[in-house]
Amino acid sequence: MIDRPVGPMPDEAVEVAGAVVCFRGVVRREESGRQLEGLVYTSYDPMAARELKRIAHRAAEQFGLLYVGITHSRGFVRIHETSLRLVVAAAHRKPALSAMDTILDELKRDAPIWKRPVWAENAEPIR
Amino acid sequence: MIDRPVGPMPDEAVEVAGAVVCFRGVVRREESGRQLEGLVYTSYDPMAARELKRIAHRAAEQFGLLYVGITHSRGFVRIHETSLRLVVAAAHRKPALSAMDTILDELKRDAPIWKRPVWAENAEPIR
Amino acid sequence: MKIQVLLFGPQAVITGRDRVLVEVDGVAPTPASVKDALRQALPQLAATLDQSRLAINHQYTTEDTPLCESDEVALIGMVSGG
Amino acid sequence: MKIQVLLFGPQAVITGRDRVLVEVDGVAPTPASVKDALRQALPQLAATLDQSRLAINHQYTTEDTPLCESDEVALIGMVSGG
Repeated sequence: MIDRPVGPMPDEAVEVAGAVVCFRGVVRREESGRQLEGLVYTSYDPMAARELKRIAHRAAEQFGLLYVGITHSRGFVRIHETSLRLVVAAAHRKPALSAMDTILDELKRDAPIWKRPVWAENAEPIR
Repeated sequence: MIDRPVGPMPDEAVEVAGAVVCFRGVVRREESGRQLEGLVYTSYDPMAARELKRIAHRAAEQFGLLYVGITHSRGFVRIHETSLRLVVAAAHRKPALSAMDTILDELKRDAPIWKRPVWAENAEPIR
Repeated sequence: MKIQVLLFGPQAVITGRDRVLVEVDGVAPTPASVKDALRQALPQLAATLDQSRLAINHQYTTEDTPLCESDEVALIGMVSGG
Repeated sequence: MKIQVLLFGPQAVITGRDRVLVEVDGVAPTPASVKDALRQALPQLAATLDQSRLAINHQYTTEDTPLCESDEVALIGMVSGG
């Protein structure tokens, strides 16, 4: 797991937060109409952590966030399981939701993370 | 609590969901610069439940959501506690986030719910 | 025709009551005419009536929907949920 | 100057390798010239090189940043996180 909570600790954030939004990206059961067993995520490691941190910091500054936590799975993630978890806290709702959208866009564009499908036909999921 | 999960049950939703977003509205510690003990929420009851249901259904249809759950507190809610919880599941992230924004806008505009402050100076919170 | 209108939130606080009975002309008065009657009966509401809506039997209604005596009528204004 | 470039994801699969050593002209070659060298060395990458970026020491870099021999160079393309 790549786990980079960024910004003040939740304890401090909660003092002024008015909106907490949690996003979960879930592995869907099919891709291009073909049944999946799951996805295998690989990453370019020191860089992936660094990019997530950079993206989180940039958004925290741009949207005045109180807390940003990004967790991305590595390795095999079975269908219906969570591969990405993003938590954002802000004083108000609008910046929290805008930040979430921006962070997810940037993560998909910049994070050096790759997935490959493990099709349901394969008896042995690759781990 | 007004609690209106709408749409298919989570068990069915999870079969095709790719994005699950949870929003929590938290009572902030001050209003207009004055320290709060909390907020008291009152609602026009059969109508509040009905409006939340209507808003959820409309959004489910407009954004193709798999699940919408809205829970709004009634009565006293202490600062740092959650007064509103909204969970949305969709196949993809964009409709989930757009729906969340729309639902919150409509809830704030249409739900017959009112809050009144309980200032920190009051020793006895009104319940 | 006499119509009872429920009041909530700040509008109940401002007027010191949670319901008011207003006299409205006509066989089937409209929400617009109920609002006019409210304006007369409770002048404290004048400032917030334009941004308020009437609900009939728990649904928002348009200004020209005819009202029945048996309807549950509520003034919904200054909401602050969320 | 010889530069080792790390490969990931589909680009590693397409080429069957996770790193490649390319020969680049000049004392301080740029990412643009590394890309040109990659295009020659691994023609399978041609279709995806334009939408790929080079990272130097774990940071995305501009096309004209001069490279040092000690830099860790990686080709980042076709990412699919999230």
